[in-house]
Amino acid sequence: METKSVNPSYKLELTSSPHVHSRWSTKQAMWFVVIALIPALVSAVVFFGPYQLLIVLTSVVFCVGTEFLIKKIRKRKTTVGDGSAVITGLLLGLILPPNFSLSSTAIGAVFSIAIGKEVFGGLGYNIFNPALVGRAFLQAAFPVAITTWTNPNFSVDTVTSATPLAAYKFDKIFTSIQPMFLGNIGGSLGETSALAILIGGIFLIAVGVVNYRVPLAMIVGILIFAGVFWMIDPVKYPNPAFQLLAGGFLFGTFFMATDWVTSPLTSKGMWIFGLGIAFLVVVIRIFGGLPEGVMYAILIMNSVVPIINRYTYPRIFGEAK
Amino acid sequence: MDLFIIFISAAIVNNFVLSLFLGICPFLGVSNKTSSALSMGMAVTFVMVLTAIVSWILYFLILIPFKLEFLQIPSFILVIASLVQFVEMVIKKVSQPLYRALGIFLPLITTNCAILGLALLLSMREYSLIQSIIFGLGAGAGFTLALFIMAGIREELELTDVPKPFRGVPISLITAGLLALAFMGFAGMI
Amino acid sequence: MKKNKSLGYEYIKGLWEINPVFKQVLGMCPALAVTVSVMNGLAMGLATTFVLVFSSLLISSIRKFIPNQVRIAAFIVVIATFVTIADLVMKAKFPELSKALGPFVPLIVVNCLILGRQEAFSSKNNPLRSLMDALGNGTGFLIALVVMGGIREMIGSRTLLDYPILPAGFEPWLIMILPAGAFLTLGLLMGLANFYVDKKKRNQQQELIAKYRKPSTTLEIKGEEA
Amino acid sequence: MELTIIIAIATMGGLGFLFAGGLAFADKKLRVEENPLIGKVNEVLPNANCGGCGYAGCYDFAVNVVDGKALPTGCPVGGEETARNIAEILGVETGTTIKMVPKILCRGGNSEAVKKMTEYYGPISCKAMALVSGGDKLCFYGCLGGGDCVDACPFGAMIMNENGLPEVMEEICTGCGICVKACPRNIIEMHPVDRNVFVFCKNQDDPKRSKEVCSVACIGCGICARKSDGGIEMVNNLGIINYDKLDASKIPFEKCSTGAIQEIGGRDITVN
Amino acid sequence: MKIVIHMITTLTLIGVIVGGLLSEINDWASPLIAANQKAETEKAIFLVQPEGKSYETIPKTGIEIYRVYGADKNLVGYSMVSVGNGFQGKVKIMTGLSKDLSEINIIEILEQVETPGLGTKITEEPFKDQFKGLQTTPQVNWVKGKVPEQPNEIQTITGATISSKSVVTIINSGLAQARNLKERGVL
Amino acid sequence: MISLSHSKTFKGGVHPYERKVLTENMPFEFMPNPKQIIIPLTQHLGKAAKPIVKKGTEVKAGELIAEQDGFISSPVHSPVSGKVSKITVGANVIGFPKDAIVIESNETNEIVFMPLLDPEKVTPDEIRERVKIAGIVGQGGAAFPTYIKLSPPPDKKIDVIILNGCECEPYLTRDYRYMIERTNDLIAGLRLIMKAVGVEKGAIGIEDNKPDAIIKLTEAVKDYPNISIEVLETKYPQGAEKMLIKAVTGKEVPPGKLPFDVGAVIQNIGTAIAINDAVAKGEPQFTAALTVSGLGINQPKNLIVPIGTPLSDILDFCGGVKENAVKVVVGGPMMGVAQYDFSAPVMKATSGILVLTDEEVNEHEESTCLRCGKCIDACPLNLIPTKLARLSSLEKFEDAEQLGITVCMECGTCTYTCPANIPLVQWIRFGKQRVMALQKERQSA
Repeated sequence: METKSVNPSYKLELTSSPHVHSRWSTKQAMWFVVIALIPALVSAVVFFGPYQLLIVLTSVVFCVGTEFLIKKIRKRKTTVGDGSAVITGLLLGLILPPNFSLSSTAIGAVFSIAIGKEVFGGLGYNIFNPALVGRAFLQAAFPVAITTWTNPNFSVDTVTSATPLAAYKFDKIFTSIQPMFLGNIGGSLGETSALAILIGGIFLIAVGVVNYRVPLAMIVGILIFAGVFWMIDPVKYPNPAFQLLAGGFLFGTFFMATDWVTSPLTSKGMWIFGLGIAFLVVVIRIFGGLPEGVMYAILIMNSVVPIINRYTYPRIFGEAK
Repeated sequence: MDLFIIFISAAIVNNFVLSLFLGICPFLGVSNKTSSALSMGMAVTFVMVLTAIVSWILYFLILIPFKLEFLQIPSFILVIASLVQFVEMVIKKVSQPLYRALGIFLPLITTNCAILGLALLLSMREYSLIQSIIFGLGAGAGFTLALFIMAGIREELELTDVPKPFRGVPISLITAGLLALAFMGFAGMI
Repeated sequence: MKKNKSLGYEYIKGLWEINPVFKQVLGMCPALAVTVSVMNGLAMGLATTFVLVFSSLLISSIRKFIPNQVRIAAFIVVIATFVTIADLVMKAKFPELSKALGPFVPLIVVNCLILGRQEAFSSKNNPLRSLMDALGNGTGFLIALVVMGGIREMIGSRTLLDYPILPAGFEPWLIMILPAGAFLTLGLLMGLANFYVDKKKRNQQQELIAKYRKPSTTLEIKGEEA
Repeated sequence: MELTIIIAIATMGGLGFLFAGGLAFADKKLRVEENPLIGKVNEVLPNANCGGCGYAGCYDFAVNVVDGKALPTGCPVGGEETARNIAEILGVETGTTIKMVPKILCRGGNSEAVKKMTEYYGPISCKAMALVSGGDKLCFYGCLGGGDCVDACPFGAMIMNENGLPEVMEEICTGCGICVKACPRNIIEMHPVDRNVFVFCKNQDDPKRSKEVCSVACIGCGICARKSDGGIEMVNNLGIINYDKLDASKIPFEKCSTGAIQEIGGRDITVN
Repeated sequence: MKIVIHMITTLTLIGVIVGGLLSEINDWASPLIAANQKAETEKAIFLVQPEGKSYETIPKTGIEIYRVYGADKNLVGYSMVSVGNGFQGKVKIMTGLSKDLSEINIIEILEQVETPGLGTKITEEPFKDQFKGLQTTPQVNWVKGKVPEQPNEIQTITGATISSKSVVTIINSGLAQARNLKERGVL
Repeated sequence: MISLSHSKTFKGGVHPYERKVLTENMPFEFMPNPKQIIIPLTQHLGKAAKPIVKKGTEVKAGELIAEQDGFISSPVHSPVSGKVSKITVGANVIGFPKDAIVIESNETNEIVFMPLLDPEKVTPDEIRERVKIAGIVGQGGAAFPTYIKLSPPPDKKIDVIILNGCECEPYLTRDYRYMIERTNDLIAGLRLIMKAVGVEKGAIGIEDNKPDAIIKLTEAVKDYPNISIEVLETKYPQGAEKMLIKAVTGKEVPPGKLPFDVGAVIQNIGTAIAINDAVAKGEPQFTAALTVSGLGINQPKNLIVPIGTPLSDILDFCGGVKENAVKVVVGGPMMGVAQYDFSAPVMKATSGILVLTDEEVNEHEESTCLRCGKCIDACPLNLIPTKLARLSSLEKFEDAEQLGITVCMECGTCTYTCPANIPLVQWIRFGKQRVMALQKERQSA
């Protein structure tokens, strides 16, 4: 057949429909998250000194290195470019205590990527949030080092160096709200400044990387659950605002629980997920042996995500309600 | 309150599977479908409660008065085995659908160390009959919970690209490890 | 089925080829629970081997007299007896170990490894073969437990058989002696074992391919060879 | 102490008695008829009832294997040997005792089949390629070259060769037939291992088009059918062999212009 | 029917043999086990009362408490077992008390299931030694992160605050019971 | 006068780059008859038509050359006058070769019309009969024989006829041009359909990105109070049957059911015009109106061509393909079929030919699913595309069936929106095929 109209110098493509695609790409979303983490990183340096950059750097380098190495061993295409390992490294670094030892950081980073992610098949297949897996591993392996806190640079209190939650748990001391909002308190590198986290978090929601449902559910949840206890006994139990700002809750809210891979797919599921985390956080903080429970709460809810998904599939169009 | 603590302790804090390592075989085996995990969990819980009652009676009303503590293991296992067999027969007679849902898991339960572990623990801890029942219920609930979560994850893992040497049992073990890590959050809650 | 195997093989196969823990995935509970140290692993392995060997011996001797329907019940009772003996002996002679192993000595009864070997082997083979098989499987189990215990003790407590072997500068990973560490260690070990086996298999496969592969251009297949 | 012994004996004896009685009762009342294959498969299983396969015990696994719901390789305890035994039991199911092996009935590899003027982009998998206008090759009946069968083989008995066609290593093959199901073009068929005459093509196009799409296609000329005394029939421009009537000596292999029909292990016909 | 009889006899026979066999072995083992247990308790009693040479069980107390006598049969103090909840489960402590219950001699952790490497530090010397000669009035107290100043204070273990606190709580509750018994004149 | 806010719509969907501007303002052009016409016997859903001509038969334009064969089938007419040169297997725009009649056209171009019917006096039965013998099939893409849609089962009460003027596929402007250029024929066609089905109410759904058409149609239906113009939000796939019904009537068509079941009949704009032509002008369906567009073609156009015209002729007529073209698609960019053989002919339901460049395709590298949930948010049918695709690719058909894979209409929304660029639709299509085969097997068993 005569087809002068079709250029014969190269082969046209034969693909399945649809033939056009949106501009969104995984890579782009990943780098947005990296950008959103910058305020938290800055707050870490401001409050705890420049050494903290080394911790984060170590974490990032080892995360990326591990990912690269494992893909090499598995003879798969390297996926370092998509930025996910960088994010894991950043997140892990930012939830470690200030002046944490670099060698332990490296161990945690390797564990995060190797066991938290790659052993499940790599990006997109992991069940648990890799950074939290790394943190939980470090918590279990080096429980003393990881609960040794340093005072922030502008601290008025020179004696105690505990986090507000530990101060509450063991000594029944409440920290006031204002330093907690700015970040002038003891705690993990990136977790102390609510302000910096909010800037990053709102940016993520604004550009559409993060769905608002999970953060909203978590915040609403903690206010409700903490509020109930607070109303029962305001002396014994901390108020909701304290619960919201203390520890890693906000950081977990915006950067950990919203991780695409390990959070539910469906909107109903996202609400259940967020509320579940908030509930577990309150329960662990109040009844548990540990002062902080955000990490465990998110990990536990991560583990039930498949089940949440399963039972919250949306009603298929046209099916009886 | 005491009973509540026994229940929570057995179900979550000192979960049979994740911190006491009892019932690992069925945990690894029957956790590949949520439906069968739930059925298995229910069957185990049922048998656990029955075992708690029967072994309590056997231990505290027969073995101890007659100073036969040394017969604990063989008599417990025989009782459990016949109990399971009996339950299987009853279910089969009473309801075929129930048998298809629960009954087929019963042969597995005989060799499930969680059941015998339960019987041994309750005699060791000298629980009362009521406490034993609650303990059995809690242990069963904890087992079901772990199995159900694991099944959910494994259904998901079916769809993933786990490195070949890690497929199957190794990845299940690693997942269980991470699950145990996550459940450490409940430590100290008793 | 395969009666032509030598007695030595019946022993050797248990060590690696059908290693109870790594290959058959049996007896996981004790493998995870008691392996916080080499000593515990050793004790548990020995106790299990003891029960396995004697029950295999006994069951293969009386296998002809047991009706099929009560086979399993009879096996369990026999096993339970030997477990009780082991338990009593341990309590009487090694109270410390017995305490460390807790309820896991009685739980040998429900170790599927033991019942599994009876079903799969002893009830079909003569006592001598069964003995070798049981010894092999017991040793394989023992090896697995000691390896697990060794790794966990070394990294988790910096010691081996209570002697510090890693430098004091090494901060022990407490996770290794926690439940989570047990799962992770076993999972990783099994993964590595599979990796090694896969590699070996791949090489064999390559050889097979090289051996049986026909020249692709002519597609001449000699079907009669098989 | 005397008393203790007596009570001990009585207790254990009693328990044994009760248990045996119950079992005997169950055995009498609740026996069910079953597929004999299930028993056979159950016999080669380790019977540890560990649940490692994900089914409720070995017997349940056997039931599911026979039903085709579980793979023969599903038993982690038994390992490869058990898998082989099961596969062999299932293979025998078809009634013959001769080993069955899969035959790839297409020889249109990269160098024989004519390619389309477009290039397929998308998942490299036969089942996905078949949906997008049938992949890269012009022939709508031949091998797609995506290697689904190779991936499906649980025993590693298949490989893709340099020409983009799968090959079966019959010595490793267990005859489980999984590859047959994996092929969306149905070009893989199970045949007894001693069968050696095949039409290596499934193309049903008219002669002109078949010539256009592939240099080794059966063009439907019918020469073989006319000489074969009913051993070969022409259906939709394609020679179909009726193995009951086939007499290989009557087939004029050298007359087949594309070499689509061949006797393997016999004359070596190389087609350019 | 024959098979049924066969089944029943086989299993009954096995049961009978097993029963007999086990009771024989038990005859041999049970005294040894009892002796082991006794030795263990004795060891602990004297461990917390180093001067003790003999002891006697005090009946009808509701708790496990022993009078310990010295070389010349004089009362040197009490050895008390108290049980309570730790971080993860039961903790069982043997406490050596002075005659007037005002001072702790030595403590020994008999049983515990605390977090290995962390909570288990309560069984280690640095922690236990803090209790040597500790005043019990008004009760034992703990401080966190600083050196104890009062004679009735001990310092908690870093990272295992709850386990440390539990030990103190358990000892205090034991003490309270012991004091109560003393008042009633049972001791 | 016409408010474009408060546009009706459905949940989900996407907004692909439209690029309708390329051809929006180009009136239909008639393309001269090509030398050779290839008429596939399967131009519609259902059984192939049975040829009634042989090699060498002389035919005139409008003459029946293949008759309906079976209930779901449709006759085929020759679009040109000429001589049948062969009946053969030929390439096809739907991707797989089908039987076709090849006609060498001559210069005479004689047309045989059917007897005219008076639109005002014609009876419903007469309309249906005419639609049937004129070989009219749905223009929406699936090409379902129209006469069947006009004969709903008697137990189903039909409330409304909806004309689908959404044209939600990017690039395509055929329906838009129809609405602008043949407004009155369109309304007449709609009234004929209403008459045939016996329905009082008619509606025309139009996306709010076509204000000209909305104004023009509103003007035209002034005299018919029973016909309403429904302005809908511009969103893909607004023109899908189920979505359109949801947007216009608020009713949801249950899975496995047809629009009949919720009292609606949907017809395409082109179909309405074809019905009008068949009744009022006596013209069987032998031409196709289509949009030739895309950044890869030199002269984008709206064309009216005889069915059976090879793609290559059309591409040549539009000035040929540019150097940077990467694929040629027949249909819209979301649901169309990529072509591998340009001798494939235009069919009755062909709505467009697109020549796409890399810039438009915007394909990036495939990566693994991150479960971001964008496909779920976008899926108009509330399915879980990522899971369905994964299940299909791993051949877990039973699970996929449970999750409703057969409900999927392959609109392509999920693949379009996927940041990981996973070919979701392709996998789902595979799974759907297998699941349907399984269901059939089960039914027969």
